[in-house]
Amino acid sequence: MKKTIVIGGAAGEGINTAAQFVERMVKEKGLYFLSYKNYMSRVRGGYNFTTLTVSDVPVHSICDEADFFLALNEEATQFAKLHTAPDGLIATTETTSESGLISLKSEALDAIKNKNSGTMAGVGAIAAYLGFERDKLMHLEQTKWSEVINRQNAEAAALGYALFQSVEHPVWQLKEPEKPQIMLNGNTAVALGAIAAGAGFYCAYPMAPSTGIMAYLMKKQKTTHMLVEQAEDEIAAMMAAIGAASNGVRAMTGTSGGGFSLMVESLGFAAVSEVPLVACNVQRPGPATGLPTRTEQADLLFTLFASQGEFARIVLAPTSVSDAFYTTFRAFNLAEKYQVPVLILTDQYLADSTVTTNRFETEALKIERYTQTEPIEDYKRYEFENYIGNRKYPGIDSQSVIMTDSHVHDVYGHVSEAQDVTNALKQKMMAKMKMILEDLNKPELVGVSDYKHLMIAWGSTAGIVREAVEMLNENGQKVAALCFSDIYPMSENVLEAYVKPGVTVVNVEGNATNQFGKLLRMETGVKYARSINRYDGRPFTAKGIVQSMEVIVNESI
Amino acid sequence: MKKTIVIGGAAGEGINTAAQFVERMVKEKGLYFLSYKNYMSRVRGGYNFTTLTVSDVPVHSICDEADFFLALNEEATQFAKLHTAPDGLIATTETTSESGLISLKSEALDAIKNKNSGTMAGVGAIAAYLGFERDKLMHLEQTKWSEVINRQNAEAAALGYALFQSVEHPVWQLKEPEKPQIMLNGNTAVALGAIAAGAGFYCAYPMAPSTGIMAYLMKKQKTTHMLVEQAEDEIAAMMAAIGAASNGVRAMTGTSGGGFSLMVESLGFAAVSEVPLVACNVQRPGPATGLPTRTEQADLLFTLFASQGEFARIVLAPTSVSDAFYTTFRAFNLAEKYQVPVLILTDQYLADSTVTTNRFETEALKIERYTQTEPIEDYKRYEFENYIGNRKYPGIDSQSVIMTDSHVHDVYGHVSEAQDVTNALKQKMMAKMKMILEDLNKPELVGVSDYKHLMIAWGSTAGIVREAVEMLNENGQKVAALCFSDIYPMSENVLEAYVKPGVTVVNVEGNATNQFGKLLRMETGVKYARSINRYDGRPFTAKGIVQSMEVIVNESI
Amino acid sequence: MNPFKLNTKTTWCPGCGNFGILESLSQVLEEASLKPQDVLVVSGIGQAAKLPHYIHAHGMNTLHGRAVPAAMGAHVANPALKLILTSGDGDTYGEGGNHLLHGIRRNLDIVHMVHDNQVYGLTKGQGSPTTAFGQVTRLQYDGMKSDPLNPMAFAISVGCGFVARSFSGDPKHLKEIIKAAMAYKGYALIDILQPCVSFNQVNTFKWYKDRVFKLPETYDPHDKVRAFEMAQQFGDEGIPIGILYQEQKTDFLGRFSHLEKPLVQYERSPKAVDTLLDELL
Amino acid sequence: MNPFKLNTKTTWCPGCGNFGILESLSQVLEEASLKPQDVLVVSGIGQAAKLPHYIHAHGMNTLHGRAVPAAMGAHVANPALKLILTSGDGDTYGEGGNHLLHGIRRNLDIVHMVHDNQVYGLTKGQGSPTTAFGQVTRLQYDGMKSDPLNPMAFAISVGCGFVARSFSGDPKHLKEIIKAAMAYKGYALIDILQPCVSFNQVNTFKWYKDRVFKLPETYDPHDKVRAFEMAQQFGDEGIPIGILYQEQKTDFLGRFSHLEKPLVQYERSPKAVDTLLDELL
Ligand SMILES: Cc1ncc(C[n+]2csc(CCOP(=O)(O)OP(=O)(O)O)c2C)c(N)n1
Ligand SMILES: Cc1ncc(C[n+]2csc(CCOP(=O)(O)OP(=O)(O)O)c2C)c(N)n1
Ligand code: SF4
Ligand code: SF4
Ligand SMILES: [Mg+2]
Ligand SMILES: [Mg+2]
Repeated sequence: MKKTIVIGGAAGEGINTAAQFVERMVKEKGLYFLSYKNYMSRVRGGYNFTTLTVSDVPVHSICDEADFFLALNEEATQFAKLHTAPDGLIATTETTSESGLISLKSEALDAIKNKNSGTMAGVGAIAAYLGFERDKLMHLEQTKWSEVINRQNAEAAALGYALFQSVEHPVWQLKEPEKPQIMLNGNTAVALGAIAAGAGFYCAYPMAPSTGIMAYLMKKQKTTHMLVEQAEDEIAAMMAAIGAASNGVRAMTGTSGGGFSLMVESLGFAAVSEVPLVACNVQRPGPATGLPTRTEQADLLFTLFASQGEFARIVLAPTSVSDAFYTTFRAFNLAEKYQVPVLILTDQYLADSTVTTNRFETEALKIERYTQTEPIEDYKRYEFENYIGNRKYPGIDSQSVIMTDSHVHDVYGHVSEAQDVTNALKQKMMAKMKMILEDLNKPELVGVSDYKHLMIAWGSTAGIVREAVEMLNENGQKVAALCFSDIYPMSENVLEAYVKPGVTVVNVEGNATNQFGKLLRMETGVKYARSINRYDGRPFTAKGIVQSMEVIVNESI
Repeated sequence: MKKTIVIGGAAGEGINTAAQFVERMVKEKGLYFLSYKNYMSRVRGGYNFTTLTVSDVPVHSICDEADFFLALNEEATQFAKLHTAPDGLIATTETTSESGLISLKSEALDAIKNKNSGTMAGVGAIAAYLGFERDKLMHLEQTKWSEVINRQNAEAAALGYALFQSVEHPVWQLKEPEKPQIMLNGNTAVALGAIAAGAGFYCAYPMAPSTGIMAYLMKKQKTTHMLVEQAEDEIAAMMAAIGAASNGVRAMTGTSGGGFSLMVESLGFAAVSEVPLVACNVQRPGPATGLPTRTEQADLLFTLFASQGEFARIVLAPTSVSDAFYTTFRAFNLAEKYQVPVLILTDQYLADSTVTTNRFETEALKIERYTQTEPIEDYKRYEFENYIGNRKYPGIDSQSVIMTDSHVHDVYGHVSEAQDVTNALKQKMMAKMKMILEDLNKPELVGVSDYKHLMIAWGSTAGIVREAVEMLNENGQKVAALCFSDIYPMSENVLEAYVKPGVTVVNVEGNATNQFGKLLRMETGVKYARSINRYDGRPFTAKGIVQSMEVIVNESI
Repeated sequence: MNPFKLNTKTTWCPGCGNFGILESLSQVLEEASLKPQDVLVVSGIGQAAKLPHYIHAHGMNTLHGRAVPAAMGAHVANPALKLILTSGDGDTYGEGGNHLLHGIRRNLDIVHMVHDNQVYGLTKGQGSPTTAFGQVTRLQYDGMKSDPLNPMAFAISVGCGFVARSFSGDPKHLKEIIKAAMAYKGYALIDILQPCVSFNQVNTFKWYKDRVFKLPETYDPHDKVRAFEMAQQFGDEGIPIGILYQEQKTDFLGRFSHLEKPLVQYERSPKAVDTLLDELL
Repeated sequence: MNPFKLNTKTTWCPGCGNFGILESLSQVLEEASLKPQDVLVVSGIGQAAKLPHYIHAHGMNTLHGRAVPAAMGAHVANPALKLILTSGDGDTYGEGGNHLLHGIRRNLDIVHMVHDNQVYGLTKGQGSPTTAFGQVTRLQYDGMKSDPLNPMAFAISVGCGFVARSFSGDPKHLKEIIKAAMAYKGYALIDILQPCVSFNQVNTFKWYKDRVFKLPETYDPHDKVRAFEMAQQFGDEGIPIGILYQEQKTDFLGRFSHLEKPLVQYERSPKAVDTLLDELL
């Protein structure tokens, strides 16, 4: 069973608050959800909406079509009529007699003199629609607001609840989850991954949709003994992270494409001076300012080749909120192991999707620093044939003196223009890439093993594709998907085991130029036969992918 | 006949001055040359040298081995012994009795109380060695210096001349060149291309090896009615160029990799706002500060994918000094035709190589602006299906009002978040790339037509490879080369006519990761079988490529 | 009807100080008898920076922090256009600080209006360079840790020839200052106090209203040291508004004697290189 | 033997003012009884910025213009290291202008020595932000078109608590100033006049020598307005050297009360997230 709730209205009308109440109820009920914020680049007004897909199994994708639409103003009501399933319900805070619309308005509601009463009635209505017990509304009384407001909210919700109590209710297959469930979005997961990895310093400049990482870390900096600093610009943010990382503190920065563009030179500095830097690019649609609050996966090739010259780097693209946590954690170990910058690519979809997911396991996580604390005579910080475990930083012992340099440099970190040094430095970079390759995770194959069509997806789209495969397999389609979370370096043979004669490769990406498809061809020689792309700033949905795949599968019959 | 002269010494000891005297004599003699500066990132001291290869046919590559080595100090004398051909001559300004070394020192020379007398004696020696008439030394008397100095220089040169007058002289096959010859380096050629194209504004920040473009333009800004401005940083440089270009003036910026890194965000702005921008990246070895005064071709993939999001762009990489002129000229027409940024990739080798080449022909050049000067009712600056010729800029007529914007925007340039607008903008970008493809030059095939080995090269390396192919063909090797000057967009079929069964593809690039080879595989599916790479900061030489090719050819026999 | 007015709905919050700035600017431009075709309004990115979309004139909505160099390029191309730069405090003093500094050194002929709401509006309430030390924001839960920038003292110190402050809540004063800035040939910086009703609960309309005072008639804006002293005053001791400093000097393009007309007006031909090629023969 | 001295050959030109600065710094560090392991010398890119390669101490030779934020990161990681920043005028005031401004706002505890030769040395003689208006350079054949930045006035105006000038040709004075800067807790900016014998034929050793004068004993560096006034003096009217302005205020790390020790000293464990995860249950 799966139900999709949409809450639409203007910025400032309480969409987020309403969604949070619903999320909490859903979770307490023991159900799963994924809720995604679809908002404009403005502070008040406009048309925004949150889509909440609720299910008795974990959810990786929203549905575009609402089963229940809560419209908080006139404009939203118009949208509701277009985006609600034929058998769906539309509740509006407007007065209406139009058929198909149910008004939440009543004299009793008006009597509650509170500007949010309509929204709260909507929360009640949703609770009733989903078949929840009335006491699930209790949260409305336990908030940071005043007692009066809490009571008014609860009253309004009760009115909405009453109105929808008698509609048909979904029958949930409730089962106790194996593991305790937590509720968070992709940005928070990245932040938690960094904390788990022992990051001490985070420095960034505000930029949608990445600001949430900094905001969470800032809120927690006291308990986590971190220092979180808003930089004057993104160049400073990354340089400061490098400064800290090269002095022994795990450090990170985060931004979106425009900010990452500004960090490109510094990235090369981290690489050539072998500083373990972690940076997260939360992608949004470009070019340039693009669509600040929307989603896209169009920074991949840019991220892979950003900065002048050639150097070792790692690119990871978590496929889900939970993966975002573990991948970020792993990023720090990889960065310190190979002394390379690690770039994490997420996107607005992942960043602004809140989900229920298994509580992260910290038992098995181990911080591995690969530093050298033993005193060493004539220590060579940058020995050309020493890749792992030789790292010292200033102050790590009482005798070493450490040099960090942005030029071609010798084993001590001092500028050199010698030909052999130049060659050796380059070869070290290339050798690292080979070693890293062995350490990265292989892509995950999901779906039936006798597939005829193989979808390929990376990052957040892979999460959605996973759900699409399940649906396709349920429909009897012989489809599988290869899901990439670890992106680069990439093995020339990565597809060998999967792309067999008779298999049609379908590339699925949130961009127009099939960047991952290009990368695969570049590295493996395999070119996808078909592709499914979305680049209107909105996320894929599993259902949308299923529909596109059905067309493709039918074509080839 | 080909002779290579090397002049080595410390920065500040007159290497450049000596080289310039020699170049002028060579040119007046009716011979051709290519001279390349090999210098360190410092102002005084160190070991620098200029290599001058002189021939009776046009030269595209220097030789590593000197036929005549002029050593201006002790250190240079040591180098001379390593880098002079077995039958070559070494002249040194040091006192020496070592066999194989000829000292320019004499009592008469010492009597000329001038710190450059040794260097000038060297110039005379070179003139004599090359078999030039003594009156070719006249230039030493016609300089910007004082009469006394000029006379002293001439006297010193005469002494050096006398010393080498009796050595064996090369026999030049002098023929009157078909066209008048000019003498310039790659940076000057780019600058002249911009002037020819009618550029009105150049804005840049100093950075080796690109500063020469700005310096030339600055020197000429009065006669060319340009405005040349040193910006506070590279971001400002590119933004200012965009500001001018979007207001109707052809504008350009230039830099090297580190500076280009800083321009990445602005590049996306130019693209999304359809501003015809031209930018030149004079590559030097990275990562980061790298080797400031050396050469490499390692910014290719970076340049192709730089900046967040996806947009239309053109990447051109001139293969020679002369090509640098014509390509830069063409860049401006292309930029205005398609309203896209055009990126020119040169490198320190090309920038700092001075050559004799046919005087550039301006007769056939035509500035094409593709602007719309007719008044238009309800003018739509960014019409989605209008690619060429619809451009207006502020002030072009008395009625239009023009908006330039960095967001996703509608046809008037106003911010939009609509899905259809987002799609249409993206599709416009992709459509432009298709059209541009038709307009770019195909690669040039040089060498025998029944080749068994096909070298592939781009940019300045292609110029050198051209000479290598001649040498290989002369040796009877069945080798050809495909030389790319226009790089991107690239046609999927670009190799079809050239890569036939039985042909081994050999990729030749001045980097370690075969970036162009990767690009070819990504776009065409063809992977090179072998590669020749150099990445120690020094340029390829034709002879070096010939040697590598001979090994490859022999292997496959 | 004011030809600079558009019917576009803005994306600003009701009650925001930006409306007053837009209105004042439109009025001044009309009163100066300018046409939309005579004016170029440049901005960076932010709430304030959306202004070029809301006024009928040539516009460039560039990148965050990069309005000044873009304006420089536009200006050298076509100085016939009256150049207005309108952007936020974060945009101007944060991401764009270096360009402001060097734009002033060039003495570009520009009216630079900073919508100074002492906060990052568009990104939802982080501290900006002008947010007070210790002030709690939507990001700095523990209060700002940096000393605020004093834009007036900064501008005076780096040689700006027209340094003024105004208040979006006093349209008459604001219009006067914009007019004076337009009459000034050179870099005219106006820091405009602008309440952000959504994210700045400290520096509200009332907060500003209670503190601003007009510089007395007797104030001489030509004494740099005195101006620097006056610029020190901000906050509870009162906030002076008006022209703090003024000095005439040659503007940027006036320093290039070799140009007889705007760059955009030169007819150009490839033949221009012929004499240069001759030098290389 | 001074433990900070290296035998490395420098790439500086004979006669360059950089030698004096290196020597003075090395002496001050030794006299402060510091060990090379106690000191971190950070720089950007340029001739001056090569200094970390020529001194025996921890070093970071970063990117052009980016020394300040890199130093901030290093400092928050390990404030136990004495932090010295040594870079050129182009690096600091040109490419790096924005970072200087905001580094000062943070009041980082740092000694920032600007080798101010009023020219871009490493790139062979272009004008820098401090090159005089009209001065002809190897690039600006027609003279500089921008007004020079006044680093002292700038630093004072943006709230720097230790603003000083010295001269590489007066090692005694220079050492004194560096010592005072090292004793100061907070952002200490020293603009050091440094003749570039290769590219600056105007501001030579003699030019500086003839113009510098020491601030009188009676000068009170605590009066900001007076300091600003003093900072206006430069060039033929004489160039004051010494501490122009000084003011004590809490340094950057002093503003974060929640850290009990340097970040680098915290032992960290993945378990730290467990309580945070509980909040999300
Ligand atoms: C390179 C880059 N970094 C960050 C952002 C995100 N961003 C957009 S507006 C803004 C700050 C806006 O503050 P301000 O300039 O004061 O304008 P306001 O919204 O307050 O009017 C930021 C950080 C961006 N668009 N580009
Ligand atoms: C991003 C970037 N832009 C430009 C350069 C080239 N560059 C190196 S040093 C320098 C200027 C140096 O001047 P200054 O800082 O005054 O130092 P000086 O050499 O005079 O000591 C420049 C422009 C660079 N390395 N990186
Ligand atoms: S967020 Fe603040 S500055 Fe932006 S429009 Fe709303 S009130 Fe105005
Ligand atoms: S170029 Fe100038 S600053 Fe650089 S080392 Fe030489 S004299 Fe010193
Ligand atoms: Mg603001
Ligand atoms: Mg300098």
